[in-house]
Amino acid sequence: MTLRFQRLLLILLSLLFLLSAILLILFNSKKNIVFFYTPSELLENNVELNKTIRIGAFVQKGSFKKIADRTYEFNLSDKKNFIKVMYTGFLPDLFREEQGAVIEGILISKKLIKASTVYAKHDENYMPNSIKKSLELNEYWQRKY
Amino acid sequence: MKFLINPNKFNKFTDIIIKPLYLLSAICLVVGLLFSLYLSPNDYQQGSTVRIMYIHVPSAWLALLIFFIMTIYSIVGLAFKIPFAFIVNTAIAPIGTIFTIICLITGSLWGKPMWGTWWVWDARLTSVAILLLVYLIIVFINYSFTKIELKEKIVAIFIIIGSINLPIIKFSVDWWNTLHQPASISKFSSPSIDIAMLIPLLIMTLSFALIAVLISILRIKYEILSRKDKIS
Amino acid sequence: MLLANKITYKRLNKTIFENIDIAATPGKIIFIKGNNGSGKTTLIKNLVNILEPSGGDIYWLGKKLKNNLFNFYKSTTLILDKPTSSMDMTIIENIIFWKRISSSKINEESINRLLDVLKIDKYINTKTMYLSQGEIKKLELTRLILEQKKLWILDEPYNSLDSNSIELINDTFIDHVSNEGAIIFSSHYEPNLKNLEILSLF
Amino acid sequence: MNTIQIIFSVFLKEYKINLRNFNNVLTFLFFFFISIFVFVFAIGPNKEILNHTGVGILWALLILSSTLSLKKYYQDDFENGSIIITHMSGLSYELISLIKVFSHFFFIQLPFLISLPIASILINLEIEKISLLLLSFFIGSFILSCLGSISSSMNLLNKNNFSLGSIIVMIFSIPVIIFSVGIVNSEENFLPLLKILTGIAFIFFAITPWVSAFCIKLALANK
Repeated sequence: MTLRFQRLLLILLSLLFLLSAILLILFNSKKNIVFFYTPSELLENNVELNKTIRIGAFVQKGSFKKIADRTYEFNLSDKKNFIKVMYTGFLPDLFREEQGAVIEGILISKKLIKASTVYAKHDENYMPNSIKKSLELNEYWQRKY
Repeated sequence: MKFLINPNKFNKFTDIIIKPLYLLSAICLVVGLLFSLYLSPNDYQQGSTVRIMYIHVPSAWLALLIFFIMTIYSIVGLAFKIPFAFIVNTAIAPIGTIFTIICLITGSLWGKPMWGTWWVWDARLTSVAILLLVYLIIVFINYSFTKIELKEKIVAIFIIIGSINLPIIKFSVDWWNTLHQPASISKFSSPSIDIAMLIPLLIMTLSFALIAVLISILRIKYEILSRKDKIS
Repeated sequence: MLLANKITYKRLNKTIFENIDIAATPGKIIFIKGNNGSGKTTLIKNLVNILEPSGGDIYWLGKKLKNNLFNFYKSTTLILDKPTSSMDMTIIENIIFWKRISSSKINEESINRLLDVLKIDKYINTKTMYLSQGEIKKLELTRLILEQKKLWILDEPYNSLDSNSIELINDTFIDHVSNEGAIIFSSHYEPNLKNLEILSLF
Repeated sequence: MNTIQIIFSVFLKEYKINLRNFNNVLTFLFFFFISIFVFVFAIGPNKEILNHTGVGILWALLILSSTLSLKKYYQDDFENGSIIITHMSGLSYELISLIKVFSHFFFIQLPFLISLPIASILINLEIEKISLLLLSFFIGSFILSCLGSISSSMNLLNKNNFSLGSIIVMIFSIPVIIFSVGIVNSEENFLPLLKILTGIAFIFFAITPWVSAFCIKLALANK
């Protein structure tokens, strides 16, 4: 086969491979890659106990208790149901009530988890202090998410 | 738009706009700095550390923009054999490198108060670090070859491969990050910037862009001259 | 066959050679003369489409060389100055490899005759790395007969060859040209061949 | 149909050459095992850490030892011009680089594949994870061969410093190592990761011939 025919064949082949590559990369279902469960998801699908999993939700307002010098207890809730968390170690300085957090630890029961690591992340909301105060005054201060 | 492709039209066009560009970028920078450092309010959560954002975000955007422009130029240069495209490539590569370095430094400065560490293997930080690596290699290739027409083709190929590789790396780092440790609760929060903070950000981006254009014009002029006297 | 009119080649700003005319018709030997560094190899590279001439163009059988490459390759043998035989393979393996890729129909018997004419048949199963420089060059030149192609292009065929091998090469040139082959070769050494068309490059 | 014959004979030549100097491959393997020992001595023998980081180390060392073999990729054929002869036999440069990629994959990466189970015993990986490791390396090594072809054809142009090639291989192998280690470490659902890794393999498979051919032509012109 002549050089030009080879070139054509190769162009076709590479386009075919590129196409299948894009299909392969994009079309894998997101759902069976769960990185963290929310408390409600935890209840629905049966996750075996004392296995390391990750739970992501919000620290319930007023549930934060400090037991010993570095052990804490708080509830993670996503407004439907909550899970109690026991954690020993340093808390990230952005960790506050009403702040999103992800816990990685061993599930002792459906309602209790012993956390090994706690992640908190700033939620990219930039709002000046002044507006926050005015919102609070007239009770508009509620979580948008 | 011919000045984007052929050198002497580029020289003629830029001679006209170089003067006002000096003025404009200076004013823009001053106004931007004024706005971002004094007039814009503190963030409700981070206080005044948010001001780093006004330098961090524009430099990140510009670093990516310059890489994108270089990819376009190298594709055009290789496909239509336009030598001017390679001149532009060698000229703007260092500018992109500087912006990526600024972006990384301000990023880690901002990370210290916010996350508690200078460097966290977050998805964005890692992919920006890879972008810096690719930039450094491009600048490194620029200075390691002897023959000019050989060097520019290799740089062009490398930019194209880099541009294909960057989205892959961005994607895989995101994926790895969620496997490694959950990077962010992006599911719950959507980024929203208040107007009072958005204006200084835009002004700063504009001023950075003008400075970048100014420097690249000067460097491209220098590159054309250095190519000319080598040839003649 | 191969026609090059007014080809010039410029590298960055130095013009290597300017409006060279080559007409390789069957039965002709073209000898490119010039001391080293005068652009002989660059001219040959232009003829074989490794390099693009910056001026003028090259035709093969009437059509432009660029879009008629396939059957140009099918009917030319190119011998460069460096030996292309692989060091780890023995002589016979190299020859079989060359025979296969040039898809030539030469039979076993004439290969043996060729080898003993060149007096390298006793090393037939030794790896080429153990051969001397001259023997490797002779092995390389076996490709001329092996591939049975019409046009031969050689770059410096005579270096590191002893006198009777040069004699041998000249004979093969003459009888190749007698049955309508064409040869283009460059060398800084002037062979004593009769109807040579000399093209000097200075 | 003689193109297939030509391709087969070029493959045969590659096979003979690689078989004849098989000690190169042995030195690569030797380097691979020595560096495993070095890492184990550095990290210490306790099972827990080794188990956790072992796969990552193994993969990093595999990438390093595959950059070793870049020197011989195109260099010999390019030096003595036999790449021009093979091209004149009717194979386009893209096809030649494809043959090179496959021959590098079969003759240099497969010995690594065979030696992997032994290496994973050294870092006491669980038995069922070894099969995942072999699978991920099978695809990963193909990507490494493609990357090797790109970087060594780029190196043809630049005689003096050779490190450029290995840098290119290292940078482009970041996604490979992320997903392959991900495959081995993921307990049950490694299928999406596998699909992404094969996706990346296809992307590099589509790019390599064109880039290597372009670099080879450039190198030949500026020899």
